[in-house]
Amino acid sequence: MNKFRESGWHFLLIVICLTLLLPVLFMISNSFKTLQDSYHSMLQLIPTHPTFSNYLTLDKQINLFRIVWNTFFMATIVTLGKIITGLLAAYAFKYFSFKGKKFFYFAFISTIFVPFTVVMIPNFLVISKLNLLNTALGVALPQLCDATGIMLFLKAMDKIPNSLIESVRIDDIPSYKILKDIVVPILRPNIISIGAIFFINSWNEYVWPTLILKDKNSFTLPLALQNYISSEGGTNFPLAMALSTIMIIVPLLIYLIFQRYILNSISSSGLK
Amino acid sequence: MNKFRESGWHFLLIVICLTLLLPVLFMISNSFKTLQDSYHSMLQLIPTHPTFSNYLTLDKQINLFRIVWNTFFMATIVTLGKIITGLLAAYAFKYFSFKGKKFFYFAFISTIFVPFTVVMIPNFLVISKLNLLNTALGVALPQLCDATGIMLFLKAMDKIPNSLIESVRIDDIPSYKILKDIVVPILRPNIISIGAIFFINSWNEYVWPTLILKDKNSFTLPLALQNYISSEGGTNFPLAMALSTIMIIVPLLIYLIFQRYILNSISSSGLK
Amino acid sequence: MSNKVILELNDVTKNYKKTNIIRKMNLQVKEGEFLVMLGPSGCGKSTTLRMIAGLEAPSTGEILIDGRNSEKISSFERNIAMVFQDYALYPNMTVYQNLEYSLKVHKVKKEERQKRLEAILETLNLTAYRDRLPGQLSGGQKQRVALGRGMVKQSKIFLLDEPLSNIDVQLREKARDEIQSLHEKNHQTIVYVTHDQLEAMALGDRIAIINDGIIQMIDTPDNIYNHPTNLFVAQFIGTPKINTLEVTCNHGELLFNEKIVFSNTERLESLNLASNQLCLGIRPEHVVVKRKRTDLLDLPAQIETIVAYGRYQQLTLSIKDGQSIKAIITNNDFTSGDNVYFSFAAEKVLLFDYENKNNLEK
Amino acid sequence: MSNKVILELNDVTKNYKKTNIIRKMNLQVKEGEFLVMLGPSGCGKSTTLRMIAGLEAPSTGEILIDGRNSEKISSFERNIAMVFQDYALYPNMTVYQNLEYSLKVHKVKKEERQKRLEAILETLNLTAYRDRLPGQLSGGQKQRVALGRGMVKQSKIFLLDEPLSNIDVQLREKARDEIQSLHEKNHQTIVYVTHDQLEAMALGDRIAIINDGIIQMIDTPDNIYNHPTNLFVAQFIGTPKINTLEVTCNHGELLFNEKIVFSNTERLESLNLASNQLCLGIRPEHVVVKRKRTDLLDLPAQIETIVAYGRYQQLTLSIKDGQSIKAIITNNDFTSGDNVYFSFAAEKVLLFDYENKNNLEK
Repeated sequence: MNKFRESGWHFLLIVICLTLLLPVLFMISNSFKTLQDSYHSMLQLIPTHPTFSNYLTLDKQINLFRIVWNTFFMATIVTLGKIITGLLAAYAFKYFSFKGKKFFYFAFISTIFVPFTVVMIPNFLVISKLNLLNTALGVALPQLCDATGIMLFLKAMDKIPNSLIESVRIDDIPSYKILKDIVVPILRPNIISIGAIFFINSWNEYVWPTLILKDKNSFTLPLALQNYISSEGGTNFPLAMALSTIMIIVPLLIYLIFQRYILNSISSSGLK
Repeated sequence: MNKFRESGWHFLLIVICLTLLLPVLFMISNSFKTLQDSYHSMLQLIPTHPTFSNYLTLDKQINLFRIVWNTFFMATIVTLGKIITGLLAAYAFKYFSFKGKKFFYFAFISTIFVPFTVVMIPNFLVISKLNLLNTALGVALPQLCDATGIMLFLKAMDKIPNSLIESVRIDDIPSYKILKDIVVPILRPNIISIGAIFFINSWNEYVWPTLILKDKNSFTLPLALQNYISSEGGTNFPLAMALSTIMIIVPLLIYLIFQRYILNSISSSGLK
Repeated sequence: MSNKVILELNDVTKNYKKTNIIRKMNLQVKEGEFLVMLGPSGCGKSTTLRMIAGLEAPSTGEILIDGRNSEKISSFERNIAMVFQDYALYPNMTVYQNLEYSLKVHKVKKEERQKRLEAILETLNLTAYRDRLPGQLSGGQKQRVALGRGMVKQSKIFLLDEPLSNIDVQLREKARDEIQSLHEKNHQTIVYVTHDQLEAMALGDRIAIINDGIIQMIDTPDNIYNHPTNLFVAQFIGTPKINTLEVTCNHGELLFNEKIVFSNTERLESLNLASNQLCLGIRPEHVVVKRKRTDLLDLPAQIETIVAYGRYQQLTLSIKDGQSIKAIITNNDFTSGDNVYFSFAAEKVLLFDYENKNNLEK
Repeated sequence: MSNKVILELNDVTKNYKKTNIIRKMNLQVKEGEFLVMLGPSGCGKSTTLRMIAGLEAPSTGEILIDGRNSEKISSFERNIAMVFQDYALYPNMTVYQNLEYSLKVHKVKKEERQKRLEAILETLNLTAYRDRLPGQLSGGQKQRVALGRGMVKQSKIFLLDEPLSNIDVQLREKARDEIQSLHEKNHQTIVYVTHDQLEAMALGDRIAIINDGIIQMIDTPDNIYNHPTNLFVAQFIGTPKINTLEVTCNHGELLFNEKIVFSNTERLESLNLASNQLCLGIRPEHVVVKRKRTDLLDLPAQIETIVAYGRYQQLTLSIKDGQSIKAIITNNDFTSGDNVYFSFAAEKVLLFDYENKNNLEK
């Protein structure tokens, strides 16, 4: 390849990469600045007077542990729900034949394209009638099943050769055993990576929990953060950045731990 | 298969399906109810006194055409930006070899797991310094490039056999011609379906536009809807449902038009 | 091989939507027989196998296993083992677990399981690999595990779907010998699907040649090669392909390009000819090539190409009108471009109907 | 074939990370030559082809095309055409556009393009398909389009990577003949990679047998079959495999199981033997099988299996100690289980070194 062209690509890539990562670095940097420093030199990457005080203030002002636990609990229920319902439905779509299968699948997939803003209100009414306002369960309930999960698991099942399932059928193995002993172990890396994405999405969710969680004790991290930005935190930018940094830790950990699975099974298949 | 088991599956599927679709039907139904009817029998599917008046009221209260145009314009820019940058980056990752390729890809993918809430504030500051508040361009700018697009296009490029690209290279065809004449035409269905998803997501976007668009004339549909729910619309539930119905039309149309591509290239590969 | 029929297909058809995959299939397999189904891709041989396995139901007709309609018995009672083309081993289980799984699910006692498995691992030379995962095995080893999984069930009928196609060419000969010796030892009934004629001839007690969803011929390898029922069978078996010439029958002689190529009044008159046109088939090894004309039936030709395959040489002879015929000889002293004479070994000549291509003497 | 060397590999090696794919490759191809590279999967033959095409760079050594180092010229100047295993046709373009594309990009004038394309479509019998998309073509047609794409460029060197492996077995013979007649007509230099020995013998002027990243032998098909340089080559060429026996040399005689199987003092004494142990190789068709003992060298054996392949029969003879040898005969009057005698056609016996397996007489 032409040397000049190659270095052109290089340059372009570095620029794009920095543009993408800059906000994160910027955020971490500001969380260690004093209020004054942040105000005067917000765009400076290395703090002039690095301080840990923002994190301490934060812990005094809100029940940090409680909020992290709420977020974690809610995200875990949603993730488990989506994995279980998604696997079961995908298995049915893939290996059973029943009337109207195509129609049902079509109907399921359609729901991906229904904006959340639209189903938000009916869902809110249901949750409030079930007396689940201000609970993690209330947040989780309408999300225990979604078409994206079905779609992703169905896609993942493509890698199980048909002959494998046919072979088990000739041996007269019951369906639940096929699922448990053959399908789930083979899909393990996919389940982990899809689960990680579900968890992180749920962890970061903002709009829907705002509707359900009004009591400060039931807040999740994004809600607490929003509160810091809009009212109490007011102009205290470093405090908001400290909370942001805390919020980013769990997704980052999950990504790093399961990186191998995530990159392998979802994204990097085309890379060599 | 056991007849009993089969009908069990059937029943389960119908229930799941209805649960998923019910909110939408419920929404459409309420948009044709009078305020009184909606109040008294919200859960009734067929309106007792069907009326079109909610839609007319809506058109009087807000600049409906302007808002639809804003949403459409913003979603179009975002979609085009993501497709172009995604294709270029994916092409580079797939077919060029350069130093640090794996690292760059890793860095790109990591950004998927950075919660939006976290980059929201820095992005807002940049847009405001660029004087792009209250403009569709301001909403679109930070979204013109994202790692999901790169990932999806990279995945789609898997279906182009390596030998095809090697064959063109032996013929000494320049890279931009390979992209234009070979890669893009082959990926056409994928570009359409990925583009449709980008468009619909952008169309439905809520949190980020709230920050940028404060002037009512620059509003997009989800913002207008939110306003109807929280303040002006107040308790006028049918009005909100009418706006929701309008908001759902474009995504639904796009889904129906490109259904063949969307189902084929993204989701139904496992179905038979 | 006993005389008891263990598997029977009666007027079986199979349609997918509006396509007839299997048009009409009648077949009887005897206990202990090794039956090979041979045909080009898309001929319906795999579909037939899948119907026997119970993976698909026939559209009409019935499949009897041990005299019972297979649709009325569960797959457990049917007791059929199938080896898939890709072996279909459970990638998450070791060799031992692969063999054990079905027994475990069907609650065979642990001691019994162990006893059976040890014996099978021994027979198949797999004892050393018992704790390996399928991903760590070679193609031949995987195939043996797949065979073993069938043996564990002590099935009466073994179905094999192109089991050698995923094995390296160099090792196929050995794997084929293993299947054969296993059959000779255990005398299971085997239905074996392949598209490879050499494999079919090497293994089958009988071969069913399938095309277009119909059994074209079912017989021993020898009869299929020497007495094919129609031109399709004659062309499908044998490399290079059988030579075919369009000839005219005239007073007990066959004329090609107005020259006599075959003369046998008795044989030709015994045929019930509808017209005087017919197809003559002659295998390349039955074409005699010589330098000098020694017989009235010898015809002139020129050697176009000579390909040396080591054990034999293949000549392409160009005759009139751009047509050419192939000949196989074992001691070549010709060179390309030579003018030669050729004739046909008369007793090996096959005669086919001009219209329906059936063998006129079958 | 001229005497001009058009392609030359000098001490070429290729490493991926720490694996040696090509250990050392020296090769000269003459203008107009049809060279076949034959070897088992993973032997490095495809890598060699890809290096010649410029898709990969050699780790050390140089590739000369027309006397110029290929790394120093652009792929346009290199002027090489390659036909890929999967044909690599552009799925979004018609046959005509596929052929035209490269010319169009390189700004060949429209009239010139049309003239060339019409001629090529004619030669390849593709005129009727010019407006079809690749998806609407059969395997054989796709292969012809791929060939055409190479011809359009008027390349000096044609590289073909297993071009027949995606064609139905039944049609492969015909496609092979087409490649051959195209070569005879146009006299391009062809480097052809395959793993199929029959294909190699049918097509190649010379065959390079590759194993383990080294050319084991490069010669005409005939010499490779009859005078292999080592046991690998002897075993790789010929079906069924050559029989090998471990024998002891003793006073001008070779002993197998303490019985004389070969006697030729002159030939054996001319060898430079390091030890008195060696390997005897004899092809199955050179094993003579008879009912009665007529010669001192005849040894007893029992017929284990007989497989009738139509044109010939393959016998497996069990001799002492569980060993067996294979014989090919053309007129079988034996039955399985018969006690027979066998001997070797003495002039066909090959002798290999016991240690390094090289042919002792090459």
